[in-house]
Amino acid sequence: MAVSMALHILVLLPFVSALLIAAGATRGRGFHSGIAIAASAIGFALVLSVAGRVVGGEVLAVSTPWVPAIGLDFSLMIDPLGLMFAGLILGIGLLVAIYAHFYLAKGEATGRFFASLMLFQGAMLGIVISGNVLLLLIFWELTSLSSFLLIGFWRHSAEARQGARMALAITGGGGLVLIAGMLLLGIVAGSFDLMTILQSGDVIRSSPLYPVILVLILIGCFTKSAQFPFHFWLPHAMAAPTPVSAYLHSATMVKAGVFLLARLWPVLAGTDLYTVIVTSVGLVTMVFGAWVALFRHDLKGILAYSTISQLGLLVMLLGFSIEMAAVAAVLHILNHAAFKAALFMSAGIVDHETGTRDIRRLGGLAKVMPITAVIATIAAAAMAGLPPLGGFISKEMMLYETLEVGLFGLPWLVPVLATIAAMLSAGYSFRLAAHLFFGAPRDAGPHARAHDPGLGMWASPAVLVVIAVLLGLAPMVIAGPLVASVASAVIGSAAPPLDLSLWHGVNAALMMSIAAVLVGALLLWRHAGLLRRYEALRHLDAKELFQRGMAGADARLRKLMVATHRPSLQRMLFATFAVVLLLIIEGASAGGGSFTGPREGLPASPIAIIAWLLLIAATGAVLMEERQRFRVLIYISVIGLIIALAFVHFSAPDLALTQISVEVVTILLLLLALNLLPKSPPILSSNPRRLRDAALAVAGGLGVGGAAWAMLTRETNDPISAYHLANSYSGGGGTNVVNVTLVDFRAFDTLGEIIVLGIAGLAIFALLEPTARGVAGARLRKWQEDMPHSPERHPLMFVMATRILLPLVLAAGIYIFLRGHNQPGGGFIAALVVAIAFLLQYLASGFDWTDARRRIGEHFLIAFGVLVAMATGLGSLLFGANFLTSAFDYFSLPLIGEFELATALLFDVGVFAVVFGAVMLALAQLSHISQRAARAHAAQLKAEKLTHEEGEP
Amino acid sequence: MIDLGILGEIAIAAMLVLGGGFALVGSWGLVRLPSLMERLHGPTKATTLGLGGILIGSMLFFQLEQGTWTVHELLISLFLFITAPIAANLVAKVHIHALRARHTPTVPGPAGAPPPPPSGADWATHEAPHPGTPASTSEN
Amino acid sequence: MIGYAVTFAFACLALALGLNLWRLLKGPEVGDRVLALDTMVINSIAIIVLIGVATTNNTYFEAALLLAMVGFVGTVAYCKFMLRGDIIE
Amino acid sequence: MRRLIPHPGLSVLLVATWMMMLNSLTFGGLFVGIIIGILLPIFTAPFWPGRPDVNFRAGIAYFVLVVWDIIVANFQVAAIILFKRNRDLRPAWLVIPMELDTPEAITVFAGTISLTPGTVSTDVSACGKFLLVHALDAADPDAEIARIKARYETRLKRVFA
Amino acid sequence: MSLIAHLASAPVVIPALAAPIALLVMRRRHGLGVGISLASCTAMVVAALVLLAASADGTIRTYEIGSWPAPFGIVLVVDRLSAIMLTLAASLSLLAMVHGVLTRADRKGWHFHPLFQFQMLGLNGAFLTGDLFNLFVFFEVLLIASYGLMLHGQGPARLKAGVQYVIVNIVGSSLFLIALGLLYALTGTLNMADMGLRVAAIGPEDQGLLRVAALLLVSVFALKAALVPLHLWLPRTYAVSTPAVAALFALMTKVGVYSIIRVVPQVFGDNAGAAAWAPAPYLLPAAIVTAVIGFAGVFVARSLSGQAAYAVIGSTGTLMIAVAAWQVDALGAALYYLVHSTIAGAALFLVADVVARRRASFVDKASPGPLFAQRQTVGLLFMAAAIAATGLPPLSGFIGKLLILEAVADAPWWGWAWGAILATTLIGVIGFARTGSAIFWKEAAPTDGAEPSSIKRADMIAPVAAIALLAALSIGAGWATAYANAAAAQVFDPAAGVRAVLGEG
Amino acid sequence: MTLEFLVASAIGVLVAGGIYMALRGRTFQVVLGLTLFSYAVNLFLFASGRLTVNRPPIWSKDIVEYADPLPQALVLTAIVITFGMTAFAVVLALRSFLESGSDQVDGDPCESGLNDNLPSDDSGGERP
Ligand code: NA
Ligand code: NA
Repeated sequence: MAVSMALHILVLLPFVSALLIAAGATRGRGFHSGIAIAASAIGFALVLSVAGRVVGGEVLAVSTPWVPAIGLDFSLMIDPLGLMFAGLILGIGLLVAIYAHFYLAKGEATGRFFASLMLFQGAMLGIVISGNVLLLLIFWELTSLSSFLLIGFWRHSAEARQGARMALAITGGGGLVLIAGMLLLGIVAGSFDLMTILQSGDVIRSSPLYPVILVLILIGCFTKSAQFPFHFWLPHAMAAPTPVSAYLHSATMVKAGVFLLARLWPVLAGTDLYTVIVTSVGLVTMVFGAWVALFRHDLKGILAYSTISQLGLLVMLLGFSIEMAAVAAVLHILNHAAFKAALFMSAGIVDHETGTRDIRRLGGLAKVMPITAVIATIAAAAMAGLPPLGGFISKEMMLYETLEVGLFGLPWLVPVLATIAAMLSAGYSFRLAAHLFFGAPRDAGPHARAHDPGLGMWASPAVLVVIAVLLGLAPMVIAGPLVASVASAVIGSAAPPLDLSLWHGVNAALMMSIAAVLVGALLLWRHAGLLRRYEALRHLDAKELFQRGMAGADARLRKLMVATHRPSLQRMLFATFAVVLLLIIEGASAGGGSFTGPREGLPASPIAIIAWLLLIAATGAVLMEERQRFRVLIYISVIGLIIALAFVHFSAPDLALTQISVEVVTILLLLLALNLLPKSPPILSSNPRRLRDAALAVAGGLGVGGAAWAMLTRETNDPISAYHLANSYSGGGGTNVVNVTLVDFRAFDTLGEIIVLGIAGLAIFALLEPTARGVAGARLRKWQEDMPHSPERHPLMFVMATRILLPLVLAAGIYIFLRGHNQPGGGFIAALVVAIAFLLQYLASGFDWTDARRRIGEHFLIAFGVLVAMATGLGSLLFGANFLTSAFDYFSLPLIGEFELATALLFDVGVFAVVFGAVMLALAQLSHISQRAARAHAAQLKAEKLTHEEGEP
Repeated sequence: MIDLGILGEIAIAAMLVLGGGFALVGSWGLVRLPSLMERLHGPTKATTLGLGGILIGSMLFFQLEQGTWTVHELLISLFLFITAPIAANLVAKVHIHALRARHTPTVPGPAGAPPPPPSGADWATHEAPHPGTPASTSEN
Repeated sequence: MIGYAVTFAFACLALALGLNLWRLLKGPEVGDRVLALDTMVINSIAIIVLIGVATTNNTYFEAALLLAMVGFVGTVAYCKFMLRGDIIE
Repeated sequence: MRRLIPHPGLSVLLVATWMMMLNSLTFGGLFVGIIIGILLPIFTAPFWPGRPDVNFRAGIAYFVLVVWDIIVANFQVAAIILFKRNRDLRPAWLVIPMELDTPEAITVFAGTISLTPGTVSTDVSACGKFLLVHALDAADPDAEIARIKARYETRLKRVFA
Repeated sequence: MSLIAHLASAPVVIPALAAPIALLVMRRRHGLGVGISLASCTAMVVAALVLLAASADGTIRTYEIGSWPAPFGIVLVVDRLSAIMLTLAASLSLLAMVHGVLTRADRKGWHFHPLFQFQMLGLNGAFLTGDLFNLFVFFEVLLIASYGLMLHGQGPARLKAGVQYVIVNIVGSSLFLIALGLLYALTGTLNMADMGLRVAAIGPEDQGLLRVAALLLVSVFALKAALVPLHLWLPRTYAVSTPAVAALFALMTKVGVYSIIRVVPQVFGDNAGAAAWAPAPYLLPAAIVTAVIGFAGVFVARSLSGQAAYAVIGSTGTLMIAVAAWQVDALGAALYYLVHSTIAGAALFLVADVVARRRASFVDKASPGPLFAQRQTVGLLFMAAAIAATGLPPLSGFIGKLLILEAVADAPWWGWAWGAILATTLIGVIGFARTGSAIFWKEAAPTDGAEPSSIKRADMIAPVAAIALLAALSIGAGWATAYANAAAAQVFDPAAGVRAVLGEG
Repeated sequence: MTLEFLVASAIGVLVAGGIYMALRGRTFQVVLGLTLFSYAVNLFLFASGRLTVNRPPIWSKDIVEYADPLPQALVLTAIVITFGMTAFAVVLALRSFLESGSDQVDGDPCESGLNDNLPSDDSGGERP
């Protein structure tokens, strides 16, 4: 098989099988476990098939470019280190899958379980065979995510949910820190290719960023490998089903950190900083974990803390920056994987059979479950470092290496603490075996129906125990070449000569080992007393701390967020105005230049000054009487009128026309709305707030007014409108340049503008149509008129006047529409004028009367108008011109004379239709609701009157 | 350009002065007359004539000065003829309605409150017009 | 002479607007304010026409016409609001 | 014919209005104006139910009279505003009994009263038979009522025959 | 002129026709209207893809509306950046539309389809136009349509939030006009390319005014982009909107970001005197705070839609960190992440809806409720969406974040940026893990028994498709990042734009 | 006194009034504030073409100087759009009032999109 294919299959197989399992999630347990077992087996076989070549020194690699922009390649690489881990992941994965098949009850969501398990397997495999550190990061984060699912598998249990979240928070967070470290590493090395990085050790260690890189990467490793003080997630991950623990905490998840430390050993190790940090963290973790493990009662708790301790050991070894220590680490990785997986599985069996994992309730199980007892006892012995098991060899190597290392200038520190840790670990191992299987049963209950499980369940731990034994008895045969080649891969050069055996003669390490075992036995003997003393102490529970910290952070953050994110429009607007104001100030002061420009001003006539006074006074009146809403509307009308006059004065007749007509419609609209709103609401703002707002308002006014002044006193800068003036008549066929701009030069703007209006109409309709129902309907029904109204709906003179005004104003509308291209006017203004004519009818004769006499629906008008405008625009495509290109020509008819026809006029028809439709739709809907409100009110009064009369006699 | 005779010029100037004057008087009336009903007379009339004067002045001006007939001004007058009485009517209605409803700033002017019509019916502002009468423009 | 007349008329109208403003702010009745606004509109029509005369330009007449046509709609609406609350019923 | 030209007076007014807006006398303009004069009343006919019979000649005469009255009376009001002290004013409410019986006629009557200075039509009675008028300065209200009835209502009865 | 030459106008023409036609036919035949709407979205996707492919070689296509030459008329400009945005908008519209139709959300009120098409018109127009005032107009089109859509279905929460949303945006639009006025007054032009040329000639006495204009304009865009402290309008608005609409809204803040990317290098680039890169110093801190606030919101929000809304803010912050570097590779990273985060935000809103539809009165609140239909699948979907939103592997967010981290590494402030991006990722992860475990893992006895009857799986189509898009974006990241980088390079070469728009002369 | 000063100061006053009103607590006031603000904005945009008296941009063979037509066209568009927006805002304000019975612009402090209608000690629905 080609290497590339093998590698791709290797990494994809777990993912594909996860998908298959998920797809068949509703099928039986056998289906799920079958796929998982088969996939693991195939993967393991693949690893075995390449093992020879790899151990022989060949590095299998394949690379496909993925995201060249960041140097992320899909590179896979198997060297001895990767090989060993891949073998562990798949081999133990296989055993765990078999075990899990029997362990999980029939009713459990085995589909979900095995899918997650395979996902996790794939992610782990990805980590160990990635040839690109960015790719490695991807798999790294995937292990956090998939372990989240696995730990939280029993989701009904709060322990499981919290454990899963905590693991995710710590390992995921560590992963994020790792990202930073790895990115810096790659940037310094100039590549994210693993091989290149591994060869850039000198560059990296001499980089000023090295300490940063180191710390960041170490945090990533330490969190994953549950090193102190990030260890606390691991015991809580024990809420997972036991197969998960067996898998995650023996050979995989927690080993990822160790793997990465080993992987980057050639690059990062060897500096004092590295040695100090890694060694001390490992050492502390080792001692601490072992100490706590001694006093746990939950089987899995003991194993969890023992795992922490053993991982500390590994980390410490790697931290020594000594080649032989690295070799010891490699060997211990194998040992630990074997005995720890076996122990977890045994614990699972005990739990499964007795229904409890509390060691205080168990004991003497060897009689009822002999097979399990044998397996677990051997595994525990390996963990204790007893000969002739593999654990003894690696532990002794470890103790030997400690003698080489001085920490903080104290040569005795490491050996002494390491020996203490070894004593403690011997102690908890002994206790585990002894209290579980030997002595008298302490609690009859769990003991009653306990017996050995079927072969399916004990086979897996048995295989592991056999390996653990063989690793002690024939280490060189079983693991020699592998360890040697792995060690050289870790070290980055040829490994020192390897001599793995139980007996190295009498030396300090042997003495330390013996001491460890003896003290371990002593600890077992005096355990009860020690336990009492231990429990008398107050212990800082990291989980508690974490959760309290989390809850505190949550509460504080929440308070802060809720306080700052109150949905207050006043705040939103204040923030907006304030930001803009500050930016204006900054821009004006930082930009420099003059405030007043050189342009000569136009003298103001007395009437202009009076008009200005009117505007200022009306604005002031609006502010002074803001709560008198009706009056305020009148003042607003004055402002609108003055602005219309200003447009007339400043040569903008089209604008004046627009302003006048829009003003009227706006006032109608506001009056319609005001009728249903409270007319003079109570004061809401406090005086300081008013002052603050006023200050901001004044500043804003000064800012914008100042900008206007600066702008007005400057000369123009060759505006493009010169072209419009020059081409309006010749190119656009109209003399009213503003209108030609609207319907021709910038017809696209106008298209958008009418669409805005059309949408406004539609949206208003959508908003108001359901108003009669629901809460609003009820409120409308309850709506009370707040002043006595005149009973006369349709004043005679007014009604009669509108009858003649309608045709007259319509004629004016047609006139304004037709002349727009050449004189002030056009579709928009005409539409408003016509709309006003009809609105006048509504005002005078009421909604029903008028509406019954109208012929075209507003929705149709809006759609029609947009379509006409679009059709006009698209029509030009038929003539090979661009969208919205206009054409015009002059025609002559007898009697009538010469006249112009322009497509722009057709476009203006569209404008007319949309604007008319939208205005009518908006106002008709709004007036309709008032009418309905009034009717509902009348109906209610009538009903009340009826009940009143009924109550009378 | 047509030679502008002095008479024409005088006529134009007279109309403009007259118009301006009337507009001012109308607005002065708005300020100084004692109550809303009296004030209503000023603008509705004096101002219309004021505007009328200016309109005629303008028409003459464009005719004599520019040689172009403009009749737009007549159109403006036409609309004002229709709209001014309506506006006055409605403002007056608001007044008598407010008087009857005792809305606070509203007080009867020197003429007092309006007397009721001699027939049994009240004014339309206070009583909905009876169906079938010319005053009723019912919805159907 | 016409120039003086125009200036005089402008001055009158300016003064008139000022008087309207006074009534607008003073009230006291709502009707007074509406009336003041209505008068302002009419004076504004006169001003627009005068601007036309003063600048010898009749482009602005449409503005005056429009104001005459629709200006009173506001007045009417305000009155209807005071009379009936619901301006379109 | 009635459906084709529902309001002949309106049609004429529209054509005139159109020509005034065009501000020029061309055949083309007149042609369009006539089209508008015919089409718009048809289109807006639903909004003007009922068709008052109008004597146009009397109408024009009435119109001229009113315009004249407006001009003359404007001076009177101006004089009152400028020279009469508030305490000398004799404002009064006039309740005018009407013989007019179409809404169009009443409206024109009331409008005339408002346009001619010194008087403002304030309200119509609910029965449609009385007009409430406010007079700015009426020392003798009854005489004023009689004058108004004689001068305008009599003529209007002829217009809306 | 061949039809392909008119293609640049297709993204505006298609919805502008579809909307009124749908409006006309909807009244009688709802199904036909839906068909038109879906067809329009599909056609927009096709048109956008064609433009995307056509722009790949670096051609800048211009289209002079009305055949008036730039800068005098309005010109549409299709470069790689526009093509990316158009494609994103069209794809998202299809997702949102499909979801809206499948969940029958389109029937919960009036005029969903016309409003939706008009919304697309606004978006596409904004991405296409080369004219600053025209940009304003399309902003208004997309805003008013968004008001309508946001209020679709109504209810008190939507109405209250709607008032604030509408008013804040009206203020924003007014400020936009002030900025436009200043710029026209100073430069005499509205065409962006032309304006970019003309700012160079502005004299020293006018520099202050120019700088004011630049800052004002960008602050308006920042308001649309919801950069802190101009973000307050967003959370509630998005959280309460109809999910299909909210999914489309995920793009709305990106319009603000797009405008900043479009306008700053082109108009306020190197030769803009005192206005050169004027907003730059403020964008970075704002972006960092925005990212932090956004993900803090994700952390504390107690409903999926609330989290989604804050995630939109957070992602904008992350994105703007990259933009604020004003370098080609950072902008390339930003564009890739922009596409990703938009789809991810949409996916979150859609998943929130899928959840809410199944949990009766518990809706998408992060409180345990009774078991609900297809919990397993929905849970997976949520996890995928959360992974996408936080930027974890294997979805494209991770690549996007790696791109950003690497691109800003040589900026002096890289530490702040990295810290913010990585820390917010963690905060987001924890936040989503909490709500997810409460909703999908924890159970509570049903209290009101109002379990929605038979919810079909059809409503998962759109979110699944969104996730699939993200997976594709992840797998095709090589190609996508190359395109994004090329687009960024084009943005930083305004001269090429000027040549294309104003001709060689 | 120049017209430029009158216009600039009028813009300033309208802006100040608009901001102040927009910061009040009721929808109707806010809408009126926006109206004032948009008057100012329209004037501002118009002023970007500078002030020109008596030169309307109606093209004629023998006239050389005109007011700048472009800002006028822009303002026209802006007025229309503002009208649409204002209309919508007014209707929405009314609709919201009818639905909730309050015309306050500020939402309930409990609706910040954070959905804290759940007890605040419940960390994400999960209790230790
Ligand atoms: Na137009
Ligand atoms: Na054109």
